[in-house]
Parts: sequence; C-alpha cells; structure tokens
Amino acid sequence: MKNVLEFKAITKYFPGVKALDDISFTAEGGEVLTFLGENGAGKSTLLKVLNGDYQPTSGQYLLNGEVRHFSNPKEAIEAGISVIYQERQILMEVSVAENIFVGRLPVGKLGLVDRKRLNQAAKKIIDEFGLPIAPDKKVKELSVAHQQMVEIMKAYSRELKVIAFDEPTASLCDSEIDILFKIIEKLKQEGKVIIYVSHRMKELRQIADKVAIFKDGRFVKLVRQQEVSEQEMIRLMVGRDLGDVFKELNRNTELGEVLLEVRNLCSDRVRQISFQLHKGEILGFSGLVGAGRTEVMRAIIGADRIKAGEVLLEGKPAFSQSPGEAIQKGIVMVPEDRKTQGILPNMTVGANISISILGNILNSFHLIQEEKEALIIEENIRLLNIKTPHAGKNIVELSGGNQQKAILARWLITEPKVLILDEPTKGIDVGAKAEFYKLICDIARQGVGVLLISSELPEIIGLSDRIIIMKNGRMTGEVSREEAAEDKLLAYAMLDEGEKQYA
Amino acid sequence: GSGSGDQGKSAGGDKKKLVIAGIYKAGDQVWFIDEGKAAEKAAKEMGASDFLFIDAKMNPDTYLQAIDNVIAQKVDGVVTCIPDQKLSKVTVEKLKQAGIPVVAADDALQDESGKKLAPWVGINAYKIGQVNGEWMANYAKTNGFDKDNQAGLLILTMDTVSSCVPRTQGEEEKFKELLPGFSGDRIFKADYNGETDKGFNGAAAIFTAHPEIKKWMVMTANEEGAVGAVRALEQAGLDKSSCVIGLGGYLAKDEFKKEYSAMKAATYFSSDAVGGTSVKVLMNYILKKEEMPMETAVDAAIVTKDNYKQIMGKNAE
Amino acid sequence: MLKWDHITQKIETDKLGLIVALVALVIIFSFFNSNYLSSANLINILVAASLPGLVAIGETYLIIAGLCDLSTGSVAAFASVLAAVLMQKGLSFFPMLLVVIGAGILVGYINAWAVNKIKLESFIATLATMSIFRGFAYIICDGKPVYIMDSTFIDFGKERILGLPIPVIILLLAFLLFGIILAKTRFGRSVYVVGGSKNAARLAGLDPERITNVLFMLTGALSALGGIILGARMSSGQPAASVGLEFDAITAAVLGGTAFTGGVGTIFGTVLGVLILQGFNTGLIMLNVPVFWQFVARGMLLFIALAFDFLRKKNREKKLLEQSMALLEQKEPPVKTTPA
Amino acid sequence: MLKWDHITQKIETDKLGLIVALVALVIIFSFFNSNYLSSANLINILVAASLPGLVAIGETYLIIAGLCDLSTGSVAAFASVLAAVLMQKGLSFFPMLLVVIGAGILVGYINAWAVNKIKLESFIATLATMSIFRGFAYIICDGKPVYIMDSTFIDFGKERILGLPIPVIILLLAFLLFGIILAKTRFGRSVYVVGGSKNAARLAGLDPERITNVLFMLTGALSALGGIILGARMSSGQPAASVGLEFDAITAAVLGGTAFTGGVGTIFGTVLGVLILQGFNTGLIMLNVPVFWQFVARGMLLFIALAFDFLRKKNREKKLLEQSMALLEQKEPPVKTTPA
Ligand SMILES: Nc1ncnc2c1ncn2[C@@H]1O[C@H](COP(=O)(O)OP(=O)(O)OP(=O)(O)O)[C@@H](O)[C@H]1O
Ligand SMILES: Nc1ncnc2c1ncn2[C@@H]1O[C@H](COP(=O)(O)OP(=O)(O)OP(=O)(O)O)[C@@H](O)[C@H]1O
Ligand SMILES: O[C@@H]1[C@@H](O)[C@H](O)OC[C@H]1O
Ligand SMILES: [Mg+2]
Ligand SMILES: [Mg+2]
Repeated sequence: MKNVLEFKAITKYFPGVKALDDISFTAEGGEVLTFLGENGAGKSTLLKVLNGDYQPTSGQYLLNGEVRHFSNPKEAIEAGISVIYQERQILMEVSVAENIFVGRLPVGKLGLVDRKRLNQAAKKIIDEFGLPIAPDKKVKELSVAHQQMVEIMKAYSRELKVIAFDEPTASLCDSEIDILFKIIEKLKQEGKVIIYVSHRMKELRQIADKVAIFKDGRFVKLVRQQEVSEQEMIRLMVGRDLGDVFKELNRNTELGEVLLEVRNLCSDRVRQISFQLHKGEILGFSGLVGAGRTEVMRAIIGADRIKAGEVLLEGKPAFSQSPGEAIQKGIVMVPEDRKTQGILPNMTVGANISISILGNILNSFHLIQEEKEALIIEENIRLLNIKTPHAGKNIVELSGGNQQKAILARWLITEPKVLILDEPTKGIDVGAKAEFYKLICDIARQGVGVLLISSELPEIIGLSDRIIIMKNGRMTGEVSREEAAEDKLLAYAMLDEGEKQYA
Repeated sequence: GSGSGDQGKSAGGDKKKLVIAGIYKAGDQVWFIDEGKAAEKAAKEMGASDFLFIDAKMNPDTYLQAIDNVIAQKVDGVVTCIPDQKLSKVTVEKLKQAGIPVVAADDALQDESGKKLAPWVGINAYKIGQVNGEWMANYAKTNGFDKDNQAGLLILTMDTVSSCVPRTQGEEEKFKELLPGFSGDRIFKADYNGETDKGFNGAAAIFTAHPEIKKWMVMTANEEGAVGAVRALEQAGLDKSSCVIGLGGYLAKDEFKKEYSAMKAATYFSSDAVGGTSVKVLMNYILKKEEMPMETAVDAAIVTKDNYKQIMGKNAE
Repeated sequence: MLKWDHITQKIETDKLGLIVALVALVIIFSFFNSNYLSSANLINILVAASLPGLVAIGETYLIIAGLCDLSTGSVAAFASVLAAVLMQKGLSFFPMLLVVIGAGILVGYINAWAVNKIKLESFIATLATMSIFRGFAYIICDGKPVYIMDSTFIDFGKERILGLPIPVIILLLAFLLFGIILAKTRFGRSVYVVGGSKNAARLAGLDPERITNVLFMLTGALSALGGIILGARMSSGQPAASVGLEFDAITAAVLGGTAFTGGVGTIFGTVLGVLILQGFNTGLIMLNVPVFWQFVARGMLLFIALAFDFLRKKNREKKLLEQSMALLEQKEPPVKTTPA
Repeated sequence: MLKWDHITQKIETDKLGLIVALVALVIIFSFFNSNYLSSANLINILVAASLPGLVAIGETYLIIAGLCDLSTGSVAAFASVLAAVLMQKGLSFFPMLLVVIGAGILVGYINAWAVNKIKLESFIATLATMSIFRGFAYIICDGKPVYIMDSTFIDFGKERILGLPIPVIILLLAFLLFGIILAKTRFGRSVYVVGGSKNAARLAGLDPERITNVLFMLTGALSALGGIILGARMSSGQPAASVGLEFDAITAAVLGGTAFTGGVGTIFGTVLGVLILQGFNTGLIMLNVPVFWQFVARGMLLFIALAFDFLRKKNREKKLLEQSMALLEQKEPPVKTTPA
C-alpha cells in the first residue's frame, strides 16, 4: 500500500534560533523525496521532530491521514517511522546483528535470546545488501563506511511506513552508494515514504523524484526533480546562481619547489607510500573506502606510528611523533570523521575554532588574550559563514555542515605549510562548497601544499593538480589533472598489486 | 587571660548559659553514645544549659576541627576521648590558651613519657587488656589448656586504631606473664578493622589454617570483634570447646542471654560511669573551683553469664 | 544453552588470564599453608564472598550500563539493622525478608530517580544516598547493634544444604540466574546497549530511564539481601557494618573485566573477580602478612591483575592486525581481513 | 562584540544559585548560633577547609579532564607521616617540604602511568593506590603516629599573617593561582578539551597523556602539601588521618558545578563548594545536630543543592528560549538574541 506523510505548520525554536519556521508539505509513498537546503536550513531538525527526538514548538504531522505525535523515538519506530541520523548513532560494543535488531532480539523458550536466529536474520539482510560483514563481529571493528551501512540495515530491517536518510552517503563510497540506491529502489516499489537528505546534486539527479527545498528554516518549494534544472534548485536554496563551480576556479598555475616528500612510508595499514607535494599544489588521493588514504595522512602527521620510510618537509626530515609536533611544523589535517575526530564535544564553537592558535595570542604573562581570541573567532565565523547565534553555543548543537565548517576554520587559521583535507566537504552544502573550493585555491596560490582525500570524484578531479590512486594500503596509480577522468580513477582503484602502472 | 575567663563564668554561672562539650573519637559507637548520654545527664543535672555531643569520626582532622569549634563557641568546659594520644599536646595547649578546662575520658591526654597532661577519668586501655589477659590465663589453667597442645590463643588486633593497640598488648603480655609455659607457636594473631564480619573473616581464616587446634581462646580489641570470633567458632563447629572474652560488655550481654555462647565473659567497664564521672569532675571545677583529681579510675569488672545482671544493672537489658 | 565451543572460545579470549591468576593464587597460598585448599577454608571464602558477591552482581550490571552505586555498603548495613529491628518488633522471618528487600528496592528507586530526573551522575547521587542511609542505619537502632534471637533468622545464616551454607547457595544461584539474564535475555542485552550510548539506545527505541530504574532497584534488592545474610551470620544488625563494601564489589567487577567505560563485562568475569579478591584476602590472613602490608598487597593485586589483562589484550590485537595485514598482502579485500 | 563568556559556556558557569545557597546557610546557622559568624569561627572554617580545599583544586582539574583521584586522602595521610618521620630523622623544614611534595608528585606520576600506559580507568587506578599508600602511611611509622617537635613546622600550621593562619593563606593563594591557570591559560583550556574526547584532542594537537600526567602530579603535590599542613596542625603525623578526604573534595567540586561528564567546571565554583560543605559541617556541629542525623543532612545537602542547580539551569534555558522566540518574532538576526 502507499503511505502518505504530511507536515502541517511545523515550527521549532532553539535558544537563539528558529530552526523550523511554519513548515508544511506532503510526502507521497512510492517516491523519493529529497531535502535540499543550506547547512543549518533545518533538514535534520525536521527529521528529529518527525521521529519524536525533538518536540515541535508548534504544528503537527499526519501519517496516512491521522494526526500522530511521538514523545520519543520508540513510539515513532513503533508507528513505522525510521530516521537514519546524520551523525552515526551506532553501538560500538555490541555485534552487528545486535545493532540491527536492537530492542527486537529474537527470543526462544524461557525468553532467552536466540543467537542463532539473530545472526541468521542479520546475515539475511547483510546478504541482501551484498556486503562482506560478519553478523557476530563487534561494530567498533568495522570501517566507518560499514558502520554507516549497519545503521541503514537497522532501519531497513524494521516494519516501515516512512524511512528517512540524513546524508547517508557522507561516509560511503560509490560501491556502497550503489547498494544503498538499490535498497531505496526496493522500498520505493513497496510504497514507503522515502526522505533523503543530501548535498550531492549528483545523487539527487540519480534518485530524487521530488525535491523539497528549505532556506533558513523555511520551506521554499516542492518541485519534481525532472522538471527543474539544477541551477534553478540551487538558486532556490542558496538565493543566487553558482554556475560551473570548477570552471570558475581561479586555480594556481605555476607550482613551487618540492614542499613535502614522503619516501617508502609504511605503517600498520599502509605500504611503500612515496610521493612529492609541491608548494601551491593540490594533490588528490583517490580510492575506495578502505584503501588506506586516511592512514597515509595519519602516519604523516604522527597520529599513527610510522614503521618505515621518511617524511621530508622543505628537504628537512619532518618525522612527527604526534599531531602536535606536525602542527608545530605547519602540517595540519582536517580529519575524516567529524564526530569522533573533529569536534571537541562539550566545548563551544569558539573554543573549537581557537584551539589551534591559542599559542599565538598569549600575553606576556602567558595568559590568553581573550579579546583577540574573540575577534579571531568572530572573523572566521563570518568568513566561513558558520551558522550559529553566537560563538558560545555548544558545537554539538550546530548543524552537521556548520560543525564541519568550524573544524575547517580551526585549521585554516593556523596558516599551515601543508594542509591535509580528509573528506573536507562532507556534509557541506553546494553554496558553501563553492566558497570552500575558492578558498582552497586561494590558499594554494599562497604557496600552501594541499593533500586532498575525497570520495567525491568530481571534487577530486575538479580540484587536484595531480591524483594518486590507492588500494589495499598501496599506491596503484597516478594521473595528472589533464587526463583525470572518473572511469580512469576507478580503473586504477580496482587495479591489483603488480599491475601497477603510471600514466 | 584564662583565669579571668573562668572567673566570669563561674561567677555568673547561674545567670549565664553554661555549655559543656563532649568530643568523642567515635561518636557512632555504642560505647560513646552511652558515655555521651550519661555525660549530658550529669551536666544538665548540675545546671549546664547545654551539652554538645561531637563525633570525631576516628579522624584526627575532624577532632581538631571540633576543638577549634568549641573554642570558637566559648564553651565552658570540655570532656574528650581523643582518636589518638599524640593529639594530647595540641588539645591541651589550645584549650588552655582559650581558658577552657578539659577532662580526658577513656583514653588519657598524655605526653610521650605517659605523663598525664590533664585530669583523666576512665579505664586505661592497657589495663583493660590486662584484665582480659588475666581472666583468660586463669581460664586456660582451670581447663588445662596451658598444657594441652590442642589449645591455642587467638588475638584479634586492631592495629590501625592506635588507641586500641594497648588493649591487645595488655591482653597478650598479661597472658604470657601468667602462663610463661604456653608455647608461642600456639599463639596466633589476625587484624581486623573493628567490624564484626571482618573479625569473623580473620578468625575463620586462622581456625581453618590451624585445624590442629581444637580449643580456642580468643581475645580481641573491641567487642564487635569478639562477637565475630564467636560466630566464626560456631561455623567451624569449635564453639563448644572454645572461649571468647568480650571487651565492654555491651554486646556480650546478649550473648549471655542465649543458652550457650562461646562468649564466656567480658570486661565490663560502664561508659555511663566514665561519662557521668568525667562531667562531675569538670563541673565541680567550673562551679565550685574544686581541684580536679588527675586520675579517677573507673573500675573494670569481669562479667559472666551468671553475674552480668547484677553487675551491669540496667545496662544488661 | 550455550554451545561448548562457544564457551571455551569466550573463556579463551577474555577470561583465561583471570583463571590463570586465580589458579596461581591458590597454588601459591596452598604452598605456604596446606589448609588453604581445605573444604573448610573454601567454604570460609565463599561465605565471606556472599555479601560482596551479591552486591558485585548489581555493580556489574550498573557499570556495564555506564553507572555505579556507592550506597550499597550503607544499604547493606541499613538492611541488617532494619531486619533485626523488625524481628524484635515481632515480625516473623519471611514477612521481614519482603519488607527489608522492599526497602532496598526503594533506595534503588531513589538513586535512579536522582539519576533520571535530576540528571545527577550516578557516582554523585549514590555518594549522597551512601551518607543518608548510613545515617538511617544508625537512627533506627540509635546506634546500638541489635541482637537477633529468632532461630529461623540465625539458621538462615549458617544452616547447610548439601554441605553448603545457605548464604553460599544463595550466592551461587544468584550468579547463575543473573549471569543468564545478562548474557541471554533481551533485558540483559539492552544493559550493554545503554552502556554503549544512552542516546543511541534511546534512538533505537529502548528506554534508558526504565533500564536505569530496574538496575538500581536490582542492586538495592541485592544489597538488602546481602545485609540480611550479614545480619543472620553475625546474629545482630550492625549500623557500622560493611563500610567500603561498594568498593570491594566494584573492584571485583573490574577485576572480572567489566569496564568503567560501559558496554563491557560479564557475570562470569565478576565471579572470578570475587573469588580472586576474597581468596586473596583470606590468603593474606593465613600467611599472616602484616596488616599494613595487606593494604599494599590488595592495591598491588588490582594493579598487577589489570596490567596483565591489558598486556594480553594488546597482544591479541597485535596478532589480529598482523593477520589482517598478511591477508592484505595476499590481495584480499580489506574487510574480510579482520577475522571474526 | 563577542564576550568571553560566549567562549566558555556561560550557562554552565553561572554561580548565582550557589552563592544564594551559601548565604542562606550562613544566615540560618548564625540565626541559631550567634557565634557562627564570629571571626574566630570563620577562620576555623577556612582552616578546616585548607586540606579539602587544596585537594579539591586537584580534583576539579581532574574531573574537568574526565578523570578523578581517590588516592588523595591516603596521600595526605602518608605525607603527614612522612613529614613527621623525616623531621624526626633530623631533616629541617624546607628540605622536608621538598621531599614530601616530591613524594606526592611521584604518587601522581604512578596514577597517571596506570591511566596512560595500562589504560586503567582513573577511578580504578587510584582506588588501588588509595589502598597502597594508606598501607605505606602505616608502614613507615609502624602504625604509631609520630610526634612533631620542630617549632618551624608547628608554627607553619598556626602562625598568622595579617590575622590569617598560614594554611588559610596558602589555600587562598592556591585558589587564586589555579583559578587563573584554569580559566586563562592555554594549559587550562586544554584541560577542558581533554575532558571531551581524548581522540579529537590529540588530533587537535594536544597531548592528552602529558596533560593527564601533569594533572595527577599536581593533585599529588596538593594532597602532599595538604598533608603537611595537617601534620603541622596536629603536631603529629597520623597514618589513619583523612580517610574519605577524596570524597569531600570531589563533593565540593561537584557542588561547585564541575560535571563528571567532563569539560565543565571552574575553580570559583569549587571555592563555593568547599565553603558550603565546610560551613555546613561546622554549622551542624554548632547546632548540636545529633550525629546520626548529620549523615542524613550531609547527603541531603548534596541532593538538594544539585537538584536546585538543575532546576535553575532548566529554568534559565526555558527563559532563554522564550526570549529568543519573542525576539525572533520581531525578525531580529539571531546573534543579538542571547543576552550577554
Ligand atoms: N540541539 C540543538 N540545540 C540548539 N540548536 C540546534 C540544535 N539542533 C539544531 N540546532 C540549530 O537548528 C538549526 C538547524 O539545524 P539542522 O541540523 O536542522 O540543519 P541542517 O539543515 O540539517 O544542516 P546540515 O545540512 O548542515 O546538516 C541550526 O541553526 C542549528 O544550529
Ligand atoms: N576502527 C577500525 N578498526 C578496524 N579496521 C579499520 C578501522 N578503521 C579503518 N579500518 C580499516 O583500515 C583501512 C583503511 O580505512 P579507511 O577508511 O581509513 O580507508 P580510506 O582510504 O581512508 O577510506 P576513506 O578515507 O574513503 O574513508 C580499511 O581496511 C578499513 O577497513
Ligand atoms: O575505641 C573503643 C571502641 O572501639 C570500643 O568499642 O569501645 C571503647 C572505645 O574506646
Ligand atoms: Mg543536518
Ligand atoms: Mg578514511
């Protein structure tokens, strides 16, 4: 049967923010409705209101015609509503199977949990997804990507009427995204209401039937994806034209001398990594999730132990024992996983930004010059236009994309020599991305060397001067920007050891 | 000056409110609860308007705070049982400086040499021990335990409570003195923290460690431990052949009520007596300027199943 | 029921170190004192373990759920006194049992309330109730230990069934029952989930507040039961009893591999922890180690046992990693490479 | 212009509630006993607060960093005995001071080592050292408290400067110094950061292990200093002293708004916490509250104070929300809507 979900005049306030402003629209079952909106537009909040996590200040929603109200997620789940959060909500210490069926573990006689049935049931779903994950493995042992997939399976395995994905692909790579889309297709056939939040226009094109556009907590318009051009949608959400982001980039033309050199680097998870990064160069790293790109970077900044090989900065050995040392040398990294590695939880937005430069704003008594700090913070909140009522807000209360911007700000203000970006635009809206790309190119032009990891091929192709492709912890190829093309990158990413070839 | 302070008080004793403070090292123990009650009664009878009962919680710091506190409150007199005798000097100095008379209860206020620094009322902890040791020695003789190498002596010590150490010392030394023949390898020790079940665990472990001993004599640092030992003997099935002596009588009295208990005796030293007498001595000085005797011994008597009612009187209920 | 290979594998992976430690202890102690292994002594150890053991069950559940209860020692003392007083007032044994355990549950409810409703850290909430109920323990008996004359009650503390004193039997049954509940029931599993992340648990449709409630009430009940047993064994209710019990119980749980970070732990581990701890204490007395050194020894035991455990874990992880890298070399897709 | 309190969460650091509570206490007590407000008594309260106060500073730092130290009471006792013994052995005051504080730092280092290197929860690691160093406190004096004769040492405990006893002066200076360090220095800030997520902190360039090290050593030093002061005041080293000190200190910190969840707390809050706690204890004695009820009262204080605090926070958030709703209706840009 076909389900219908209707939002009626939903309004939600937070201290200093009107996150949702009189939102009304209807989502039909059997089609994919995507949310499009800038960071902080209210997409996630609307979903959290939907599943009873937040209570709306006013307004209501109807499921299949009847008014529903959920005072907690449990009730929403029982009513057939599942929301997959933007920030992973996975249980690290329990098995994959238990994560999928948490709260609904199959019990046998005597009310004892039937592990056999549990694992079988989980296996069934995992196979349906076609993923190589063992049901009885603890989730904490999975890669971030697979953790994300387990969360999706958890929602998928429930009795569903409505399912909402909040930027599910942020930490997935193409193969897993394909799987996800197949699943969504299936749900569509079954007439479920499907809400899909993403900042990736490409995905939108692929699966969206309708697009709900939000701006500053207000519902702007509901359009049929086929009938409206990308530019038009972007204009509706950002309020201006963006044009071809990558074409318009004022990129760095002549590269400087070698800035960073890595020779035969080996760590626990990577082997024989060698490359040179020039001043002003943007060097991209491509590969499937799990290729070990992050691990290369972690080794360079001293977050992981280096087993062999050397790292040279401006010709001098620059081996770092800890990220702190690397930062001293001017090598900084925006980490891949915002939630566990990026934000400093229970600190304010301001403190999250200024942490990296406190050393530079001490007075003669080594006390922090708070006025200076405040100024720097404000300046950068404006520069990256981070959406927050004030710098004193706890960072976890910011929208995902705005959190990411704060982390970017933290590292940009250090004026680094080498800037490492691991999935930097994860969760950032198209408008902000365009701004961000400009920013990166400006930085490069100032002679900073940039190492860019991205699973978004257009991004990595559009930005990089050169691209290194990795698989299984090794380099399998390298292409220059001229010849960089998606199929080629993928080809290398699939390449096996020994067949290694350089273009 | 101190003298004038006292003058003022004693002079207008009937008009001004007269306040006595009792600072006890373990205000949550039966012993001190009773001692405090008796002290309060005596104080009020003799015209004090208030009696402050302060618990030092076995903690020297808390004790000192209490001293400072009563000085700040300008009480007219202090009776105290210190958590540790090394605190004697500070106590006496501070109170003398404030012109507040003090009487030591239970444990004396004394210097290293053992010289009393203030009037004392009570039973010297070492003497209590000796009384126990003597009784147990005689018990051994009359039952032929001294020659019986199936008989052993267990002493449950409380070495983490300095004021209780002299008790077990007294017990051990007196026993050995009276029974020089009693071989040392039939004397055993275990330490506990003053709680019954810890005493139980200590005793039980020793009993099983030495199954060759069939007849036990047990002396402890407080009555809680003695009860623990009794229970342990019962679990080991040795209670009928063995003997425990209590210390205080405040729990022994209930053991005596049973038709059999390995708790065959206890030194009874009435906390009421200590409490009452200590305050009388103090009040007489404050009100009538009567010289305070440096030592007022409250005698410790052995009580048994047969005589405890007569000797303990209402304390036997 | 669990399959055997499952059991052995479980034991191998987490608990082997502890079992070795326990065996080592026993061997050492019985080497110095042949009676250490005598049935009499083993029973001593189990009897002494009955109170901390029961409480340790509760603490294990709580710690796994990311909580802890410091009030258990006070509650046990309070229960022993309350029991004695009620009996004196002429209540008979079983009604008394109900009332006192009920009281324990009530305390647990108060703790849970403070944690759920005024959002106190369990450490702090129970630090408060620890003091409050110690106070009540004294108040209801005016500080005087209350004697228990009732024979049913006293027998409850020492009667034997199949050669085992009732307290020991209760302990073993409790271990079994709550071991199964934790490992094999929905509720048990949800305890782990809550310990992992309260919020994630809530979003998954669980009710962390309810679980918190149940766990504290369970712990309160177990503490009260333990207190009753203590009272029976000492044939008196003692307000000053079992000070610091909570730490013995927590130590046992942690020795058994329960992690304060939450989400990790088993009752089987706690059983081992309790045995090691109690066996160690008894051993120290039998070897008549000077009391002051016993403090040091107990602290060291905790250190060494946990350090040992840590090294084993680290080792295992290293092995796993090497394996997976080895497989990587054989060009297997990475995901397959971390074995189950 | 952005205010400092926007950078550190104002909501968390608002102390009005506590100040009200403190004032209320003082009024009540002095109503019942006119001596309560006497300078003599106030000084008593401060002197009594010197030991828990110094330790509370360390605990505050630790709790903000997501750690805690249960060994502080034992360390203080150990320090008081060590000090007395060293003096007896003929060491003079200042060298002794260095050695003993050095010893305290060493204990801190051991705690940190256990936390950093064998990954123990600080609660557990320090539970072990708590026992170990209590043991050593007894061992180095064979359980017999040691007299202190040296007049410099004894004066150190009671001499007055500007009418204030030296311990009080030390306490006040420590509050000031460590208050500034925590609130205004880079190190202080990093303490808050580590309290959040060690992992993220490390990637942000901090060195959580180093910070853990420094914090435990600091706490060890403060405990030792406190122990020396205690020894001076008692003119003897007492192995049995300051049992449970750690909990008084932790309670004070928590009363002052330091949260066990880490990342939140101020020294100013702790100062208030210490004063409330000590003032309350003294008051109970002066009102001659029955000993047993004092247990209850102390527990209740913690409950009520924190509940009160909780309600105020909730209230304030509600107000804040309403304010911003009102303002936002007037279509003002959000930034202006939160009151400075
Ligand atoms: N728990 C909270 N407390 C206070 N403010 C909040 C909270 N959650 C969200 N907000 C605010 O509500 C607004 C909308 O946030 P929301 O997460 O819905 O944006 P979003 O559309 O999901 O953005 P993004 O694309 O970056 O995920 C933001 O200004 C955010 O700061
Ligand atoms: N917490 C973890 N436990 C076990 N293995 C892990 C963990 N995190 C990552 N791995 C493994 O380490 C390898 C590298 O993972 P990672 O995701 O960092 O690769 P990547 O190339 O950085 O991918 P991406 O950056 O696109 O996410 C993969 O085999 C992954 O499965
Ligand atoms: O300190 C002791 C206490 O332990 C005992 O129970 O009664 C007499 C007191 O002196
Ligand atoms: Mg969002
Ligand atoms: Mg990665």
